[in-house]
Amino acid sequence: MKLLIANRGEIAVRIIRACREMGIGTVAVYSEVDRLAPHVLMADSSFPIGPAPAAQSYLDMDKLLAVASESGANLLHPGYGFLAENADFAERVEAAGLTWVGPPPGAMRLMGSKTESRKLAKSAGAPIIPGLMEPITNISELETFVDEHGLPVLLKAVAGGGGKGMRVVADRDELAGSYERACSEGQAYFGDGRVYVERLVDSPRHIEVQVVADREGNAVYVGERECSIQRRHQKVVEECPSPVVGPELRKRLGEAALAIVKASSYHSLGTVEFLLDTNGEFFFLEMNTRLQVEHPITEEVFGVDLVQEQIKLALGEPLSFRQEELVPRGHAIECRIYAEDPLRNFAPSPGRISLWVRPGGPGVRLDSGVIAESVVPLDYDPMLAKLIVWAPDRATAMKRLHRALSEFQVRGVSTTLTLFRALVGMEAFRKADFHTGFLDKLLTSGDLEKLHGQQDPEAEKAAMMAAACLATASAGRLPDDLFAHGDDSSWWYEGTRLLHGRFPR
Amino acid sequence: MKLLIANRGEIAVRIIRACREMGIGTVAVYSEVDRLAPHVLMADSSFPIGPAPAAQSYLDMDKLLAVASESGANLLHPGYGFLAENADFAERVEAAGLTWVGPPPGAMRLMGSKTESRKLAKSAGAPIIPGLMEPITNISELETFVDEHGLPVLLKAVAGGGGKGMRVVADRDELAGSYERACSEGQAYFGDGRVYVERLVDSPRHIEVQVVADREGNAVYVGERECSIQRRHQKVVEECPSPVVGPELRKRLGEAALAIVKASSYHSLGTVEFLLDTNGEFFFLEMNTRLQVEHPITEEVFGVDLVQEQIKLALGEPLSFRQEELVPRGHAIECRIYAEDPLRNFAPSPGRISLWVRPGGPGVRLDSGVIAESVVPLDYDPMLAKLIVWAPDRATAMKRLHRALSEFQVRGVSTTLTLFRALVGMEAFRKADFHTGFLDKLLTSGDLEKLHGQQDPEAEKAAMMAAACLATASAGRLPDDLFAHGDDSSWWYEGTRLLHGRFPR
Amino acid sequence: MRWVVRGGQSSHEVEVERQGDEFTVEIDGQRHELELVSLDGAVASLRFLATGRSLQITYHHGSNGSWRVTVGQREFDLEVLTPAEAVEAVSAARDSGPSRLMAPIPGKVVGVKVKPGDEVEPGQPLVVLEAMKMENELASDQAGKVAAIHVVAGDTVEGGELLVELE
Amino acid sequence: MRWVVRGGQSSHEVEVERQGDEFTVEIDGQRHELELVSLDGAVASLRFLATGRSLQITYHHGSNGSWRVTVGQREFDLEVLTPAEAVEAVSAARDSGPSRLMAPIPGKVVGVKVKPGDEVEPGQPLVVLEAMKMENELASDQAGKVAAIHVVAGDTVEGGELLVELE
Repeated sequence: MKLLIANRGEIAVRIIRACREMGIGTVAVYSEVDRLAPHVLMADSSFPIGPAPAAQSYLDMDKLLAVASESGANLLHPGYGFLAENADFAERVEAAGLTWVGPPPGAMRLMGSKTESRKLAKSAGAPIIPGLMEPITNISELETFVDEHGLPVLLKAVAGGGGKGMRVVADRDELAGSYERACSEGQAYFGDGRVYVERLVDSPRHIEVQVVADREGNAVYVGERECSIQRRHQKVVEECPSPVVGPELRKRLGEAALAIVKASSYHSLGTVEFLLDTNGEFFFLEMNTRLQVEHPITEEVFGVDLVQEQIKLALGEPLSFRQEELVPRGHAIECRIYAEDPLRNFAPSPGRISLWVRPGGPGVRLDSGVIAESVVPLDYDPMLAKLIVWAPDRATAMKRLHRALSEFQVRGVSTTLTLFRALVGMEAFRKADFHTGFLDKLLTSGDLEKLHGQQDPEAEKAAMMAAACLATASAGRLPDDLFAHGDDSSWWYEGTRLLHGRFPR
Repeated sequence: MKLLIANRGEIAVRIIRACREMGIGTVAVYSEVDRLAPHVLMADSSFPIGPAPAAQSYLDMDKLLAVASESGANLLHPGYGFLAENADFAERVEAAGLTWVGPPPGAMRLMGSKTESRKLAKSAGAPIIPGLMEPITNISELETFVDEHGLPVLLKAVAGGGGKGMRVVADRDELAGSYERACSEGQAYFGDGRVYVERLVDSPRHIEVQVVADREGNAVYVGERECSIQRRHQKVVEECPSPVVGPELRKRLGEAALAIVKASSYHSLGTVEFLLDTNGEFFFLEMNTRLQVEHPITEEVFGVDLVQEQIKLALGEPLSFRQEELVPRGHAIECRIYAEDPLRNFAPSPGRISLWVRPGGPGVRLDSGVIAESVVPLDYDPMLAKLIVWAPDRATAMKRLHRALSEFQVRGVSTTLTLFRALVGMEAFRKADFHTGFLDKLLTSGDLEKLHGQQDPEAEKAAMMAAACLATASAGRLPDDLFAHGDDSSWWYEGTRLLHGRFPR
Repeated sequence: MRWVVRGGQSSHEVEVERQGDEFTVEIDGQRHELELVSLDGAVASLRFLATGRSLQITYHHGSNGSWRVTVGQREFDLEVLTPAEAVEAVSAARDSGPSRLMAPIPGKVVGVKVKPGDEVEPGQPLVVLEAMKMENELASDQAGKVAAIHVVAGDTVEGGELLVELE
Repeated sequence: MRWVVRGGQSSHEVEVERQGDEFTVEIDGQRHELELVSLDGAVASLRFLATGRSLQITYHHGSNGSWRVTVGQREFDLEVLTPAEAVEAVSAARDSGPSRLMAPIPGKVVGVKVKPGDEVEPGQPLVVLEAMKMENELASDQAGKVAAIHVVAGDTVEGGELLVELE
């Protein structure tokens, strides 16, 4: 048996690990810049699929299917991102005689549509955010909605996304004006002037339920994850279990998720996302029809291997665990390590990783897509690795995260480790007192720099003394020029200066 | 609060990690060759304690106590090895006003004596190997014993140890002659001609029980570990739980261990070692009055942190878990990675670690005392790291071990990874069909080389092609001379040639 | 040796005497006895002889006296200059002429936030560049007036390409 | 280029043609098209162009044409010699004269297993040296007669110190 991984980075490595433990051969694909990436080094065989831009490599269905055929692969795993939620690709994979490691294309298409999935969730009895199921056709519909549900409400452009095309209305007098502007903005930005209305969920938490279903109709939920620490709608830190979900709420969330799974004839892994409001009410948000980045925290807490389970399910095997066997133990936290500089407005930081000292010891897992000397290319998502800690309880997991961060040393690229080191010292983070807007608010307030400066206050003077000693020791020698890696260094230096003028000339 | 770690290597790192998570400051000590060892890099403060030989550094009680005083440490953790089972040291530590992280010196002394601990175990009702409690004074005592217990028996020099001074008698006619030779050997080797007799336990398994007790008399057992894979009486691979221990036997073993704990007024962590014979009968062997090398497998399966628990107990806190809360989950295996070459009769392999690519991903933990560029000195136990894998069941743990071994890359020193890679492919290992003599027998049979050769049979030709390509690419350039690290390389090369004549000129 | 060490907002005069791995450092009127030994040119151990306090540091040496040093969990970009270099650097900054904003990395221009003739403040975004699946705002590092803009939204640019000139 | 590659018991003639990262290798009468690219001088990726088969290798280059190469989970000590070197090596081995056993590592002699005049076999232990808390048997790599012994049990020796001479 041979499985082709239509992906790169840490998730390709994760899938190779699962296959190796299952005795399944692995076929890696790589773009020109990824020839020596860990997923290529680890796979049993590997095939080039074109130049760096994803559209010409990892997103090129024809090339992927050609490699599948040439390599004799029987299965194809899309990972997450790239083509993972592309139902057309899933259909082409199946038409080529391969097993698609994912849900049926029909379910992918259904749950991939905002309107359809919302209707399905409603019909399955899952709570959805009160709102009109169809676009507003005139102002009186909107007024009727506000009469019934009150203010504030959220006006959303049908074609919007990623936080754009949304407008909050808190004052009844502004209703008409806001509606008009929302329509014209939608037209201007997205070429579609239609607008929905929903009740605004204030300071919500993002809670998602991991579901697993087989082809025979068996389905379970494997607890929930809390993913409220987001930057610009991208998850940054995730936890399992949610600090605010108890057994009773877990059961209700799980059952709501399973109702959706059953109503959509879903099988394979999936994630049903909910918003949880400050009153403890939850609402269906969307479903992700793939393996999730943050699956490891669920694995740690429930003691299961989701990727192996996903492959077994694709092969037609029945679910290997029953609901009552899924008992959580302890608490897990994941931090996404990106090649970005949090102190320079998250400027991307590609380059060569010259030092990569990983944390280890009890309760520390690292799922990494790089090793020492790896080059982080410009062309893809800048996630380098996921640091996952587990401990018997949340307070200990926080301390362990702090400890693991203190051991993690990376040179050559800037990383979001700086962000996590500041976060882990914050009372609000330690007390789980946050919502989906927490991090963006923190970042715009400038408090991150302040927090960073408060850690280890003597460090700056020690750094200055160390630098003076190093300069003394190297005086008369050529500069080590450790920043310089051919072409990589000039832009780094220039970029740093230009972005914020902080790096010395 | 500040804790001094009177140790080095991975266990010093392990203790620093525990302290950091508990908010306790750490004081490292180092000999001249360990200035840049990870435990020194990680600790909050560090103090030199002398030249490389352990007798002048890590075993020098005066120096350790002087550092304890200078640094203002409140606690001292001895790790394992060095002074960990030295009751005199424990007493001096306590007399100096520090908290000894370990059992009371009296219990250490009692359980450290072979004869006393055996008597105590017997009085506590734990099964001991049938044998005379006192040395044989004349041949008729021995004959009476054989009449009662049958053959074979084991004659053991009172002062023997480490497998020396033992003699098996299987034939009644040889009884008198063997007894005489055992007495004269004991006199010759150890200066003590006294000899014991015990029933020989044939093909035993080494099973040990982790116990944890507080000062208030609460004590629990935290399952057992199987440590039958040994080389020359040194554990090499350990598992938790034992593949041959079920819930009923676990309970009996645990209760036998607790009886010994209670009879000896023990508190802190401890390990009670048993031999399990082929009929399922077990016998008390000895008790280790310290943290055990292989504690991580218990941590993984029971979800506890034994080092943090040990420190809390030393501070007088009560046990933080009850017996019924200690529920095992899954299976863990530990491999001890030594700087030794299994293909050259385990010749020691000190040197500089030029490449250190660690395995990662789900269920893999590494407790390491080295990082890339670390120098492995000649002067101490050559254990570099412990690779621990966890999986939901033993079969999956074996596959995960195999996978993790395939990811682990070390250059600069030879390691026992080679041994584990061969072992993990053996049917007897996978089926847990082994006893304490299994590995020594395997190694003397020459089967290890054969097993090594059977793995990945195409690899040799690929290696030859790669070497020819590398030689072609480097022709005309100076040799990279990557083996050479100053003085370290010549002996490596010479030693290799001299030991086995296998390395090319 | 005598150095001016600059980082963030502060600047310190530092006097260093070296004897092998041991250093006597005077900073802000205080003397410290230090030991600094390097594992491999990137990782080192800094130890205060008086207290035994140990810090693991990692470092990179850039050009023009720039050092990036991590101590504990914090990272610092520092300049270590001779007193003469320090004076020169100050006057160079004072006399800085027209400024040119160049693309720090290859990417796609997704927005131009200013037009010729605009007065800009330090830190004001000039161009938005998409790279690594992210939008990155390129800001001015000084006040000035926009003299020329060399790109429009939609352009693909190479690293180092000139985007905006200030006068 | 033409090489004689030796490892373990076997010896192969290997012909290599190089074009950048691509190599055509002929070994045992079979031609292989390979690609070999190195990450950092110790880790490389070997890829068979015909099948896509990929192998991660790690390597060290020693002196005198010696290479230590790890492929998958196995480690090989290989000699890569020019044909001329190979001929020379064979005759050198044939003509080898008296042999000297030197301490491979510093340690303490805990046993001497032979006495002058003893006939020894290849692989027969001559001296037991304690280092790294372990006893290590140092064996003869050839047959011969013990000419001289330079240590006694209890001696501490340095790496490279002469222990035993065979004639």
